[in-house]
This record gives sequence, structure tokens and C-alpha cells, in this order.
Amino acid sequence: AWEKVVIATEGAYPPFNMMDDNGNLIGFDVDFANKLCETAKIECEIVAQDWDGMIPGLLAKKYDAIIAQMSITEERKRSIDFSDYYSNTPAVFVGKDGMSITAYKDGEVIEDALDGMVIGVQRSTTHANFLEDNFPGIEIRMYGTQDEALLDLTAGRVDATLADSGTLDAWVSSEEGNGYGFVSNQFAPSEWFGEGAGIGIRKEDQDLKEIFNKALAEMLENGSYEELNKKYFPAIDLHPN
Amino acid sequence: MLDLYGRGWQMLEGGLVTVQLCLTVLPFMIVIGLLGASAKLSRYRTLRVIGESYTVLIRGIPELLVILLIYFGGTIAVQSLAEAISGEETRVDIPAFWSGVAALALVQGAFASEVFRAAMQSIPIGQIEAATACGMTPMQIFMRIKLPQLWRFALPGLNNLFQVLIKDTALISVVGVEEIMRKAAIGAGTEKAPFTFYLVAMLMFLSFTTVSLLVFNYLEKRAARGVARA
Amino acid sequence: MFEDFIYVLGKYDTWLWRGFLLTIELLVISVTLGTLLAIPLAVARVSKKVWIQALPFAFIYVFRGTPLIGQLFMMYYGVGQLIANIDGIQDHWTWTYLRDPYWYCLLTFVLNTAAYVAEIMRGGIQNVPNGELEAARACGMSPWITYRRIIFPRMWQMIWPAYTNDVIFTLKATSLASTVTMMELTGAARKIVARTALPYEAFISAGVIYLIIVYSLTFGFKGIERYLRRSEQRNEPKTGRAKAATSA
Amino acid sequence: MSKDIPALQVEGMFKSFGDHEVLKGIDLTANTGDVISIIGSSGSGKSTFLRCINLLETPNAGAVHVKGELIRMKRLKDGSQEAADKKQLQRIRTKLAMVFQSFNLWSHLTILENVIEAPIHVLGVPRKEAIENADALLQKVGMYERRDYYPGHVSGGQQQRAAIARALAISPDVLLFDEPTSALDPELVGEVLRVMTDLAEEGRTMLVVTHEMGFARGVSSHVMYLHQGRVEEFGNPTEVFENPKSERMKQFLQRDF
Amino acid sequence: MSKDIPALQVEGMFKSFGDHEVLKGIDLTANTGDVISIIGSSGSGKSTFLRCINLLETPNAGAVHVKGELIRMKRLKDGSQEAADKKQLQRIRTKLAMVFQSFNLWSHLTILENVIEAPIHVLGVPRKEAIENADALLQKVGMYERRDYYPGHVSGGQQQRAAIARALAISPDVLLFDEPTSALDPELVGEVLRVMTDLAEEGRTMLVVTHEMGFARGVSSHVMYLHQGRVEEFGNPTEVFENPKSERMKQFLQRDF
Ligand SMILES: Nc1ncnc2c1ncn2[C@@H]1O[C@H](COP(=O)(O)OP(=O)(O)OP(=O)(O)O)[C@@H](O)[C@H]1O
Ligand SMILES: Nc1ncnc2c1ncn2[C@@H]1O[C@H](COP(=O)(O)OP(=O)(O)OP(=O)(O)O)[C@@H](O)[C@H]1O
Ligand SMILES: [Mg+2]
Ligand SMILES: [Mg+2]
Repeated sequence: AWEKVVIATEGAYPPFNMMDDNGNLIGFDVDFANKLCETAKIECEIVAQDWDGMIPGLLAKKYDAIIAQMSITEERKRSIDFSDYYSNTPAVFVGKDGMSITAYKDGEVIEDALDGMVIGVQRSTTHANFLEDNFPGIEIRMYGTQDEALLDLTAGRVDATLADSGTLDAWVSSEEGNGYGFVSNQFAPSEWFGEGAGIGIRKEDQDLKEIFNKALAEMLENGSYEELNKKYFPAIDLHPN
Repeated sequence: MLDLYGRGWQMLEGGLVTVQLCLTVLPFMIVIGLLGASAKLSRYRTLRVIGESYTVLIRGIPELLVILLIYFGGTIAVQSLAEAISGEETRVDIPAFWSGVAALALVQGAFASEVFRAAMQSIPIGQIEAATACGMTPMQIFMRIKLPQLWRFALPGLNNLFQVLIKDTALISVVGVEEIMRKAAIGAGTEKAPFTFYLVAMLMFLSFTTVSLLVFNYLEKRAARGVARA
Repeated sequence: MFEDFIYVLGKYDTWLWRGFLLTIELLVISVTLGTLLAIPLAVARVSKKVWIQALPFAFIYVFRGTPLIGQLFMMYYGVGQLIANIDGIQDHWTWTYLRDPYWYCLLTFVLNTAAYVAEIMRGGIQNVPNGELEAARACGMSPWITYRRIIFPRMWQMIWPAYTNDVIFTLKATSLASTVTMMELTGAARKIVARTALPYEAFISAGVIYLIIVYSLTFGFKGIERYLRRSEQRNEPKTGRAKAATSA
Repeated sequence: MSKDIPALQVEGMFKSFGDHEVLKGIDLTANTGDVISIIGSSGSGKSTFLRCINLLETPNAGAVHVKGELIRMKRLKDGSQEAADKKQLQRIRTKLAMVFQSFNLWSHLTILENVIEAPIHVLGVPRKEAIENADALLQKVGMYERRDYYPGHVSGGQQQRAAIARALAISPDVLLFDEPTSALDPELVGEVLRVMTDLAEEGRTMLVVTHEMGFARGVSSHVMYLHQGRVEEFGNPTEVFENPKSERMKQFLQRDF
Repeated sequence: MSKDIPALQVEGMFKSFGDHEVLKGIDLTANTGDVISIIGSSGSGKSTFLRCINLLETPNAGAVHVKGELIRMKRLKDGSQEAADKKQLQRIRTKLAMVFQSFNLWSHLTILENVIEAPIHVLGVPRKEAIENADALLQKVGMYERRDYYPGHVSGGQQQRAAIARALAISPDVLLFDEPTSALDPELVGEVLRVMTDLAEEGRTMLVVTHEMGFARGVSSHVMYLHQGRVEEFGNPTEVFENPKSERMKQFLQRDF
């Protein structure tokens, strides 16, 4: 039944998904999606969608799957379903060099770690949820995209930003990230960050879930996943078992 | 700086989309406004209640909220509707542009229905009776007597609404339609020059509202030509 | 669907509540300060001297002719960025305020409200009957007293319905604060949607709250309007004052 | 012209507004060529009578025949009446042209356009023919020179003459006039009355509600005096004015003139 | 009362609107207790003269002394004049109360509030004292019972009487009346004229522009006839009315009465 699948990604979360100068979608998620479809032998079309509207768009059948580093969480599972996780990178804070934050350590949230700080985060991400649920007293700025949060970080309007280490690593090592670095340990308690990022699909499309899971397993098996991983993140293992 | 870091064309394209948005919404706004006004003036209570509730609801809720609701919820609604009608799974993709158009038309239509209602009530009842008395059907009376005169009474109100419409198109940027505001945001982000880009965007809007003001003032003058004493 | 409503309202009621409070806060401050600022603008706008009215005219024209969301971006990202780039500003004590979107938001709303209200006030001032102004001048009132005792009270009487509309306009405008990271009512609803993917439930809940605010406002303002227009109503006057005055 | 089929026949017309009974059973037969003046004090129901004939107001009871054809009515559940056949009503209305007190020209159309509007869009006359006919009528009422003016740009008397041309343009069997001169300055009344007198002499069938006793007396073939919704006097003008039978008619004539 | 310092003295007053010269050099001395009626045909400049006295219009030339104090003027670059000292002008205006043809009561204030407004906010009288004084004045003009009504709720004659109370409340040296009865129905004129006659008998200094020849003749101590911006006649009423020297005055008297 699935000859053609429309897949949405955000296009503002480098290097996972982003736009090149001509407005084409590129990045790890895009390459991954293409490879996945190739492996599953189905035709794919990849479209861009604002993060805020990602799940409503899926439910409205604007597309059939989300591959956009969306974490598998219980709350999201209320409305949609996920494939097995296809990547899992821990969260980390980025701030000015020399700063130091310890917000989560040894399975415990350090509640006063962020007192007096302004933290920027992308709206409606697991990172935002983590901050909101655990640090009610601090000032959290919610941005539409991670790019905007980073912009305000360099403008000095937020002190640090929380996101996944994959995207932040790429930014810190870019020219713009000059003078900024990881300022905390990396952490990924599944209570907030789920079991990693999965492919979001509608609940009724269990057959599609099967197809994706099978193809994903095959990619992990035959080394094509690792190839992609190395291409974008030579130093990070995106799929730790 | 004049070529806006090479993004001058992008801004102009955004301007074009803004103009397209306005001109696309305009006919819908007018049709919805006319329907709303007719409903409010209808003989039937049900229609009157529907017309009134529609305007009351829309006018009490922020435009942005309506736009978001339509953008996020509208597709789902249209989807289920399409499936209910066709009885099978169908994919109805409403592009952001059109959900923007739908939202703006719905909002502006509510205001327009107030304008048209007032205008319809301003048409001298005697002229309607004269048309009735010479055997015109209600439809003919509407098309040939009411509608042509409606403009005269409705133009000042529409002038206002169109100004608001131009400004409200900027809200559509929130759902990703690449009109002026969105293009400016992109430019501001990538070139790290928000002040320049937003300033240019504002100037573009100011020129649009100014032009629309001039055009409508001209139309108002023209529409009054048969009425004012020479 | 009904379950989902209960879920949203049960789990995220505090978000909506905080959003509601911020909306009201933004509204009250914007309207109060905007109105205060509108008064000198309107007075300058009716001046016969071109050089006095030029600036307020330009101010009003620009703020009424451009979209509020653009003004907001311009202020927050544009002006904000310019300020952020000033050397050493980030170590200055004012930076705590200058980095905060709240102030940019508020400033934009205040200026925008001021422009709209000033335009309404201009109309009101110009509609005060000339005879009543001459009567004031003829008994030796200075321009300031004339404004305070005659023009402003009369103006309020006349502009109140339009002013009410404008307050509601400002209320609806506060929803734009969500685009620059402020979590007022619409912002809260957007956050809930993103978290739960339940757009109807979240937006309709917020919509209902807006409607409640709008109708409470309309109701309250109608009451004030009746009070303001007491001198025009065609009924017998209250006798309360009469008693107070005779006993004095 | 056959006197057998009256141009207009009204039988037992009743009309109330809420509790207020305005017409209490009025009968009238107007043969072709009759000019009937309807007089009576203010509030006596003259306008209501005229408006009930072409169903601008719906009578509570009564029958209207135009050239022998009955306007079919049906009774609704709530007891009120309604035209049974909208098409028939619209057709018959073209035979009953009305001239209003306040002219009611369509202000977005020029005088000529006002006159050709109904012929073209209701009767389906070709535009060219409609214009020729309209020009002739405008000539007759002395408005040919003003045919391209908008109503707002000509005097009240001229507007009323244009309105008469508009009424004539649908070649009606009966012309209904509701106080056609009372919205005019005294100096403009003459020009409209002159046109009406011409029409009467041409043999047009006319019902004229009027306060111009000179016209009623001099021009009309019959006078009908309404009082509180009833016909108090009916007859030829000389009789009615010189020998009024009813006490009220006598008072009416004294009071006003 | 010393006759040496006149209550009001106007010298050589000129006023033009654009090219149109309305006042062409007017002199007037009003001693304390004088009641001067100003008459003349429409457009002769009566209102303008009154309005130039308290500078509601700025005269092009001329001096105004109130109780011996000159209103200081300065000449602007473009040749027009202006009050040199705004404070002085405001102070002097409190000595020159004006009653307007169209009353011009402040419609958002009750009658009582209208009367106490200027005493409290211009003269700085304590509120309590202002109310006592106002009550006495309202009693005098017969408006005490209506003191808590808004102007919109009382008749024109009552409004004008309230306006007179308002004028008296600032204890002016001279009262200026500009056709105080001409916006009133004939039946209301009497009540206002009665109040004015009372004031005249009390010895108030008054300048009254009026069309009421009865008042001018019977009540005033002097009559001033203006014609085309010039004083054509001035004298006591009996002289002026019975033996007008000027031809024009004769015509004026014939024409109007
Ligand atoms: N639409 C209406 N609703 C209620 N009452 C009405 C209506 N039209 C007329 N009437 C009443 O019916 C009565 C007769 O009115 P009508 O206009 O027929 O009088 P008329 O003889 O034409 O008087 P006039 O000479 O003043 O025009 C009046 O008492 C009037 O108030
Ligand atoms: N503000 C003005 N601008 C231009 N011309 C004016 C102005 N005020 C008055 N005039 C002209 O000055 C002339 C005198 O006017 P004024 O009102 O003094 O006459 P008046 O004697 O009071 O007449 P009336 O008895 O009609 O009140 C008139 O020709 C009038 O048109
Ligand atoms: Mg009538
Ligand atoms: Mg005058």
C-alpha cells in the first residue's frame, strides 16, 4: 500500500536538518530518510515543516512520517506513534567558554543549578520540557527554532542554551560558535528525553511502522547507518545500543 | 546595504506575496461579508443567530489565534470532511498560503459583514419598494439596485478594513508563508542585520497602506459622483 | 475529543492561568501608559502650528500604517540587537532590563496604543463645540485649565465607544507577544499544542478565555459610558448632589 | 376599450398593523380611463390602500383583480396572507406602476437608466427599443434634456417627472400615485401636476392619492373620500365637492381649504 | 462710584477679516452703571465689536481699558496684533463676563457646576464659598430648583438664565451680552429679558447687543447704532429713537419695527 511516502523534517536544526543556499533540504536526517526509503524500496518525498506544526501536520495527513530528531516521549505517544529510535544523542548546555553548569548528575536534578540565569531553548522540545518541569523558578526563553536561540545567545540575551549535543557540537565548532562551548556534562534521563529520536507516524499506520523498523534494522546491519553517522558526526555514536 | 546583502530581490518577492495575499483575500472577504450581512438581516431567526454569533466570536478572538487555529486545525477539519464525503482515504493538502487566506478571509469577513449590514440599511427603503413595485424579483433587486449602491455606503468601511488586512497579512508569516515579514526574518537571521531588514519591511508596508489609502479615497470620490450635487 | 479537553485543561491549567495573567498585565500597562502618552500627542496634533503637529502626525501615521508584529520584531530583534552590540553594555547594570523581551514588548504595545488612541482623541478634541471653548476663554481660563476642565471631560464623553474598541484591539494585539518568546495566553496555547498536538482543544480554550475577557471589558466599559453620557440622557437628574449641596 | 373588464377591481380589502385596523373593507372598481382621486385626512389609510393593491403591504383579506386577473393569495399557518404565486405577482406588478411621494429614483443610475431599467430587466425589451421608448417618454414629461443626469443633480420636480416616466415605461394598465407632489416646494408642484393632467387626458387609468383638491376636482373622473379606513364618499367630483353627503366630508373640506 | 475711572473704555478699534474691514474705528466709554444697547442691522459688526473687547477676536488696532487698566498688546512680525501678556489678559477677562447668543453652557457639567467652575478654577475661590455664592445667583435668576440638571435637560430660556448666573459668578465689572434672546422661542424671551432688566436696575455695567428694541428703549442708559463698522448714532434712548439724526438710523427703525 505504501508506494510513496511523504516525510517531513524541520530544516532549521543543523547539521541534522537544514537548508542549503538554494533552499534545498540537507543534513543527516535527510540523508537518513533517503537511505531508509531506498532500503525499504519505497518512493519518498521530503518536505519542510515548522517545528510547532510538526505533529498537527502529520495528523492532518500533510505527510506520513516525521524524521526530525523528534524524541519518543509518552506525551507525544498520546497522539502519534514512533518507530524504533534511530538516533540518540544526549542533551548538553552551551554557553560562553569558562562557564560551568551542573544541572543533572547521577540520576538527580540539581534544582538550584540554573538560578539567576536566562536559558534559551527551542519551544516544544524535550529540552524545553526538561527545563520547565525541573526548574520552575528560572527564566526560560522559548524560541521557534534552535537557530534563534543561538542567535540570542551570541547577542548576550540568554546566558546558555540547552539542546542535543549533536546539533550543538556542530555549532560550537563552526565559526559562529567561536568563544562558546559545552558548559555542562551530557545527560539523557529517559523520563524527559525518552528513548531517543524516532520516526513519527500516525497510530493507524502500523504497516508503515513495520516497514521502517525493518529497513532501519537492515541499515544498522549492513553498515550504511554507520557510514552516515561518520559523515556528519565523526566523534559521536548516534546509535548506542 | 541598498541591495540588502543581495537579498533585495527576496524582499521584493515577499512584497509580491503580500500583495497576492491581500488581493486573494479581498474577494473572499467581500463574499463572506455579503453573506454575513444578508444572514444578519435575514427574515429567518436561525440565519440571524448564525450571522451574529460568527461576528461576535471572530471579533472577540485575536487574529493570530484564529490564524493558528485554522492553520493547525483547519487541515484536519478539511481532511475529515473530504473523507466523510468521498468515503475513502484522501490526502487534502492545504498549503500555508491558502490556510492564511482562509484565516484572513474569515476574520476580515466578520468585520466586512458589519460594514455591509450598515451599508444595506443605509439604502433608502423607498428605492427597494420602487423596484418591488415594478416587478423585480428579490434577486434582481439585490443585484441591480442594492449591490451597485452598496459600494457607496460600504467604501469608507472597506477602506479601513483593507488597511487592516494589509497589516494582518504580516501575521501569516507566523505559519511560514514567505511574505514580507517572513522574508525579513530570514534575512535578519542569516545576515545578522535585523534592524536593516525589519526597517525595510516596515517601509514596504507603509507604502502599501499609503497606496491603498489613496486608491480607496479616489474610489470613494468616484462612488459619490451620482449623489453629491454638482 | 471531550476527553482531550479535560486532559488539556487538567494538565495545563497553570500555563493558561499564567498566560492569562500576563495578557492582563500587558493589556493594563499598555492601555494605561499608551493613553497617557496619547494625550500630549493628540494635543500637539490639533495644534495650528505645522512644526508642532508634524512629528506627532508622522508618529501616528507610521504606527497606524505598519503591522504591529513588524513593529514588535523591529523593536525586539532590530533595536534589541543594536543595543546588544553597544560596547560594554552587557556588563552594565541596565543590561538585565535591556536583554529582557518584556520591555521591548511593552514599549511596542505602549507606542502602538498611543498612536491609535491619539488619533481617536484628536477627533474628540476637534469635536468639542467651539462655543463652549469661547465661553471658557471669555471667563479667563488659561489654555491648560480649559483643557483640563472643559476639553478633556467632553472629549472622553465623545470618544468612549471608540476607545473601548481600541482597548479590545490592544487586548487582541497582546497575543503577538508570543512571537517574541513571551508566554501570554496565545503563547501558552501554542506551547500546549506543540506538546500535545491538540490544536482545537488548546486554541479553543484560549479563545474562550479571550471572549470572556472581551465581554467583561465591553460590559464594564458600557457602564462607564452610561456614566460619562449622563448629561445627554433624557431622564431626570439624580437628586443625590442636590441634598449634599443644600446640607453644606 | 371594453367597459366589461375593469382595469382594476378591489373587493373587501382589510388591513391591520398589529391591533390597529387601518383598512376596514374597501371596494373599488376602476374602469379603463378612469382617474380616481383618493382623498382623506392624514392617517385615514390612503397610502396603505394603494400599497395593498400592488402588495407592497400584504392585506389581511380582500381580492385584487387586474384586467380581470385575480392576484392569487394563500393563507399561512399563522393566519396572515401571502401571494401564492411570486411569478404571477411580479408579472401583475408590471401592470400596476407606482409613483411615490419621495420619487425613489435609483440614485446610482442616470435618469435614462432609471427609465430603461425595468423594461430591459423585467420585461426583457431589447436595450435599443427600450431607449427609444424611454426617450419618447422623457420628451413627454419634459426631461429629455436631463436624461444623462443623476437624480441627485436635478430638482425635486424634475425627479418626480422622471419617476413618472419610469412608471410609464413598463406600459402599465393602471398608474398608482401616492401624493406625488407633497414632497415638492409649491413652485415645483405645478410642473408635475401638468404632466399628470396630460396623462389623464390621454385616457390613462390612474389612482391618485392627493391633497391637491384642485387636481381632484378638475381632473379626476371619480373622487373617493376615505375616513378611518372606510369609504365615506364616492362619486364624481362635482357631486362630492358640492354636495357632500357625509358630515365628515363637509368638515374635511372646511378644515383644509 | 467714581465717574473718573470708566468701567470700560475703547479707543479707535479697527478689525478686518482678510480684505473685509468690519470695524472702522470705534470709540466707546462705559461708566460704572451704564447700560449700553448696541443696535444695527445684520453684518454691521456688533458681535465683532463685542468679541474684540475681550479679545475673542484680536482687533487690528485700538486700545481697551478695563477699570483704567490697558490690555497690553504687541505687534507681531506679520503685522497682526496679539495680547502681550497672557496672564494679564486672563485676569482682565474675568472682569468682562460674556453671555452668548447660544448660551454655550458646558454640557458635561450641571447648572451649578457651570456656575462654580470659573470661580473655583480661575479665581481660586474655595468650593464652599463658590457654591454659596452660586446658589444666591441661581436664586436671583430663578434657576435654583434646576441647579442639578444638566444643560441638555432644561429649556433654552433656562439655559440662558443659567449662563447669566455663570457670567455673574466671577463678579465682573462689565457684562457683555451678544443677542442673548435671539436663539430663544418668543415665549422664552420674556424670562431672560426680565432678569436683564433686574440687573440693569441693580446698577450693573452692561453692553448689550440686541434686536429687542423694547429693551434698548426702556432699559438702557445709552444706545449705540452701528452701521457698516462705524458708530452712526450714540446717545440716550429717547433722543436716539425719537430724533434720530442719521438717515440710516431712520431707515433702520422703519424697516424693522
Ligand atoms: N408599517 C406600518 N406599521 C404600523 N402602522 C402603520 C404602518 N404604516 C401605516 N401605519 C398606520 O396606518 C395608519 C394609516 O396610514 P397611512 O399611511 O395609510 O395614512 P395616509 O392616509 O396615507 O396618511 P398621510 O396623508 O399622512 O400619508 C396610520 O395610523 C399609520 O400610523
Ligand atoms: N471669523 C470671521 N471671518 C470672516 N468674516 C467674519 C468673521 N466673523 C464675522 N465676519 C464678517 O464680519 C461682518 C460682521 O459680522 P458680525 O457678526 O459682527 O455682525 P453682527 O452685526 O453681529 O450681525 P448679526 O446681527 O447678524 O449677528 C460680517 O460681514 C461677517 O460676515
Ligand atoms: Mg400617505
Ligand atoms: Mg452677531
